[in-house]
Amino acid sequence: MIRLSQSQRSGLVGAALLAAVLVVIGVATLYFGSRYQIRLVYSAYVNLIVVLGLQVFMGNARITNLSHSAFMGIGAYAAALCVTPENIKKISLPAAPWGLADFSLDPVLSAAIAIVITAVLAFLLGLFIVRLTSIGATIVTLAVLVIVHAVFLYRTDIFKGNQAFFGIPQVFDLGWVVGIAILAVVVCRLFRESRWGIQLRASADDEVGAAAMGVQIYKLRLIAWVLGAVILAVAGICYAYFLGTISARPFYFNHVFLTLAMLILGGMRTVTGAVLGTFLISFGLEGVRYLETGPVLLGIDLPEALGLSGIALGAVIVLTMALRPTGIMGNREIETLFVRKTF
Amino acid sequence: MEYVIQQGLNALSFGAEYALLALGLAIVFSIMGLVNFAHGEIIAVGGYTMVAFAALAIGNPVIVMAGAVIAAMLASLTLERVAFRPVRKADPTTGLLTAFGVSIVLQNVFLMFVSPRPIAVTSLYFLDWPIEIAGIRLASLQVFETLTTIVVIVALMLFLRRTVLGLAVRAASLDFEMVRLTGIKANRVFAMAFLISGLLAGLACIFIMARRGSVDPHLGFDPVLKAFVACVVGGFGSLPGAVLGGFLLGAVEVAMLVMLPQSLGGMTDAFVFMIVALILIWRPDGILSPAIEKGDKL
Amino acid sequence: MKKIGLTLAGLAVAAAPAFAADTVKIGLAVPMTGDYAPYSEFQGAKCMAEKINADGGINGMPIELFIQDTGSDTQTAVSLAQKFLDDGVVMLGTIPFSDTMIPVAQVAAGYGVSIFQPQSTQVEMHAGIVDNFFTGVSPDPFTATAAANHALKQGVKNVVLFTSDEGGSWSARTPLWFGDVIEANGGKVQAKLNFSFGTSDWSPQIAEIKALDTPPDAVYISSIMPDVGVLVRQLRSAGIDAWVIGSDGFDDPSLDAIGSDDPSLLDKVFFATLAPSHEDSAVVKFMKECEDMGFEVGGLFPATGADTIMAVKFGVETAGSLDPAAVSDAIRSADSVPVLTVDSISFKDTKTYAQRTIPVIGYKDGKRVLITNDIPANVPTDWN
Amino acid sequence: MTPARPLIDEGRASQADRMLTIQDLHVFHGPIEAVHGISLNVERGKCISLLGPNGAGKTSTISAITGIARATGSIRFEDREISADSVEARIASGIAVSPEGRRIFSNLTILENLTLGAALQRDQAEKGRDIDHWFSLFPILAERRDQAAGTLSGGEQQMLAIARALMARPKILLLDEPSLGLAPKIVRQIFDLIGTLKDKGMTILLVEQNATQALKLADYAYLMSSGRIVAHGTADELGKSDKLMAELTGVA
Repeated sequence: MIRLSQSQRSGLVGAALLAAVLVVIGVATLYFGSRYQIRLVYSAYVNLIVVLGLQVFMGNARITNLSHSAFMGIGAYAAALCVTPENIKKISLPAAPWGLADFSLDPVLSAAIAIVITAVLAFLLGLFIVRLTSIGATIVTLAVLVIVHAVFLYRTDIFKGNQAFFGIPQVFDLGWVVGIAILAVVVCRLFRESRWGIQLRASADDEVGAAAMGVQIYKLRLIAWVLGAVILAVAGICYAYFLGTISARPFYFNHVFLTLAMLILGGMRTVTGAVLGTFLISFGLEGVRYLETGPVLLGIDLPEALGLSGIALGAVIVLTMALRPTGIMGNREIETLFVRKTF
Repeated sequence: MEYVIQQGLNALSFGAEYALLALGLAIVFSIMGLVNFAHGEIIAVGGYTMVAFAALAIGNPVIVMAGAVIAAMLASLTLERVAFRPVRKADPTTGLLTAFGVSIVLQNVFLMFVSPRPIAVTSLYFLDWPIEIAGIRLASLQVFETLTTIVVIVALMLFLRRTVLGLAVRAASLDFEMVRLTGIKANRVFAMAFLISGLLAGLACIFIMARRGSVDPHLGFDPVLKAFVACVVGGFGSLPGAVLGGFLLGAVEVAMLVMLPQSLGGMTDAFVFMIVALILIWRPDGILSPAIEKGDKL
Repeated sequence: MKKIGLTLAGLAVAAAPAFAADTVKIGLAVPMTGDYAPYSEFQGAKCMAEKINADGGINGMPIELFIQDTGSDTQTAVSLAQKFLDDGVVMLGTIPFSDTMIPVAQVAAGYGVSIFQPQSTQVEMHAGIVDNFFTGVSPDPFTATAAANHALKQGVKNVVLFTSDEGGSWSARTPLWFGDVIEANGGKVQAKLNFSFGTSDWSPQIAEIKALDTPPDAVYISSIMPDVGVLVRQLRSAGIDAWVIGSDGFDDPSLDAIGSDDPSLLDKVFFATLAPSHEDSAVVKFMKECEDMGFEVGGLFPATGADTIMAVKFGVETAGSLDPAAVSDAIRSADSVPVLTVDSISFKDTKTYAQRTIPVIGYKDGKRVLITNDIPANVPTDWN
Repeated sequence: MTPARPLIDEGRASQADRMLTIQDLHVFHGPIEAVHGISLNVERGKCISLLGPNGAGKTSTISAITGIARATGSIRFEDREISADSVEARIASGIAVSPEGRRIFSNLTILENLTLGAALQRDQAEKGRDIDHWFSLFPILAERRDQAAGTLSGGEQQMLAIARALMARPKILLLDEPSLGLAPKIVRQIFDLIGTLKDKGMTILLVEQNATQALKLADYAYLMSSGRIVAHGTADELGKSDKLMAELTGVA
């Protein structure tokens, strides 16, 4: 029996509570939702995994990352390249180098390879990024985003650029993504409450002090960075395995801002915040999108207001930053809302 | 040889534009640590002001240009009051994210109230005509822009060295609280920085519009992304750094466009950003980073 | 009592169009905001549907349009397409890029529904991945060839090609097909220059052109406004008098604006495009009619939505049913489908893209003129 | 620890002479209360010293007077309640500060530092005369007027910080640890300077750890410890007090 610390136990409780929420939403959608709603909820869960991957690094190391969508893309493309049947790759990637078009693997092995590739790339980049000061690190992540996007765009022989990379077997459904999201929640929560997570958060609050206590900040940041990238790769795989078609476009600025807004709104310091922010924005934007096209509501014919969803998204970011920079949840995890503080 | 001079001058004018934009970012960053990504939308405000003048059939170029610059300055001031004042004391990350939010809001406001499509503005075409000196052909616009950037740098230098408010802006980059302790109103210093930033955005707007001849909601995003990079490379919040970074970026970009083999042509941006990343890894605070030695703050 | 009964009956009649079987449902999950907002066809579709409904609809049934914004996001587009499919649409429209069209088509296939995309010219949709879709236009090799044929007629020999990977095959390969046709007819591709979308200073590329041994007769670029307008002006002010030739991306009202002060700027500009868009073309007339009806249709791309509606109208009338598969079959097997942008299109031999004439548009005194409007015969064949 | 007497020693000075009166001042750093209800008095033309060890709350008190730190309680300056005023307004009303750590603008020249010190002085000629005046008093600064202030030595920086504060022509000068980190010879120079200022009639609130030097100058002194005033009296009274030594050396 492993002895868990107080915070790890409450972390497990919190993860279980969040998992319950995720299961309830997932099951309710599966049984009562239309196919359209199932798709919506699926993409919300994919975004949730992205936001969780973002939270691991941003929330614990408190360094803004803008490259997360790029790692999601790397995971998606790597898996897609492995899993897509040869006959389709022969059509879609006739000029693929290194025999990339001459093999295909099963989805599980492909996903594993994609995760390893993403982790290795993240590790190599992370070696540099974790050593930078906060804003400098952010700029380098921005550079990573631009560079990865340029490679996707430019190596059309491998990635097809802004054209569709199609024919990826559609092996995932909502059940899968709910399960994976729960796993991601548990991993994030356990990391947060682990010795590494606690030390990393302490070092984010007081870098000098933590360093004086012997905390190896660079090492801890690197661990969080790579773990985040792995979760992002999983999100990319979930995206590719459901849609069956990817391109460079979904892994760029628009997606970066959308997921960043989710994390910020909920509160980047907590896993609960990541979950809350994702669902609030995912479902909130659906509502706004409906209003945008000028529907008739309660007998009032509303005017067309294109751009409303963008304004809402931006306003959420600005207002959160102005009124509650730590997001809705602040430093509180879900269990603190239910369990009376006993420590 | 002529070709080299020609491309060198091109690099100079690219750099002038980036320097102009980067200065606008740097002056705000220097006093409040805010990376103002909404700078691009300030430029777009100038562009849409020109559209408004065209719609009102006001074609006098002086009015159009002055109007665009004033609109950009007012927009910048407004943003300071409405969006950035609440995060004045926040860390750079909070400011950066706020600015991203503001940028998204403004782009969509343009989309909602104007149009997602580019709108032609031809009133500034007259600024652009060919000049030929000793076999080297230049666009007058390139000359104007480079000269404007030089004038702006000189004027800014005079302002920052010769006026109390200018001194306060410089001093604020080091120790804002101490500036307040000399009795200078914090709001005035912030307002001045944003006013200058807006002025620089307005001037950049004139050149961007004269060149592109149209405005759309995303007008400013790409140039400001580049200017931001220039700012970082030169050194966060260092005004000479912003200028240096701007010209350096212009040179790198033209060199990449010209020297990369055609088979790698699509990678220009990737190489530019790679160089940026390398510079940051080499010097994490940029080439001319200002000395940060803030006094004890309470 | 009687009065009330009558009123109720009147209400029932008024409410009738809301009943499922009595409307022709078309779902447009289109980019109204985001990166591709300028290319959305929904305004033209709205206007055309309104016109048809005013004339009594299709076989007496009004058209019911489902339009929602995808924000240019693929996942949203697929979700919305799913919603529209469950609502019982007979035809779908979506984001005009293959990364969205393919998954949408895959979802729609289960319902027997097809996609009708009135403006996508990219070739990869026609590689046989999915077959339940139509593009109402001919792919890029056709537009490239039409432009090249006209260029050859003007005596063009030496050409410079601008390419970019950012717009997929449209911006990367269209210039190469143009070059192929030029070289097949004794011309020469002098240089290929790279560019990015959003370029507002072309001087490095222009310096490259100036450094060529012989000045080019033409430059070809498949790009969008305002970049193209900037390129034209900067080429002219650099003293390069070559033809500037392009594709449908030139088809924007803001291109005409660059000639507002000096029409001669546009004298040596022409482009092969989706539809005739000169002064008295059907598209321009349509846009004016729509404006009178209170719809703002801001250019060729938004106007193409009319084609979607007209094709569906044709399909439903011909099939005599609302079964989506039957409607698609009727469109696919017809010798000629009437649309707004050209006289007619046909999918009989091509299955997924429209066989149609390719208009080449040039300028005279700053005004658009239709130069040619034929189906080119010498299209490169290496694209499919 | 003995709590401070809450009321000011009314017998010490008449109401009219009081320039700065602080009553029941609590100062906060975020959620933490650093000063727990102190009261003190600075009379016109006098040099009052606030003594105490590191962390006693002296600098917090100064910050509360200038408005930088969040505080509750009453701060009256020249018979006007200023505790609701902004930092800038308090400075404009005649308070100037030479803060702890000097905080000179090291990226500006010496001349520019002084110019900023007189930011509220509208009259350019007056400003010029003031600068000449202080340069005459600090010849070392005059020599280096166009050098970046960051190149000065610690003692020179301290002189610059004081000169910068004086450029505002304040009614009261708050000096926060002017001798901190300086060599004994320089410390003497600094205290000589403060003495000169006092002789010229400047009202001074001097915060110091260096009690020996400070008491030589001060007309009256307060001793702070852990956010409270634990003793006060004239320099002579306090100088003889055991409490002072105990507080300052930590030996109880």
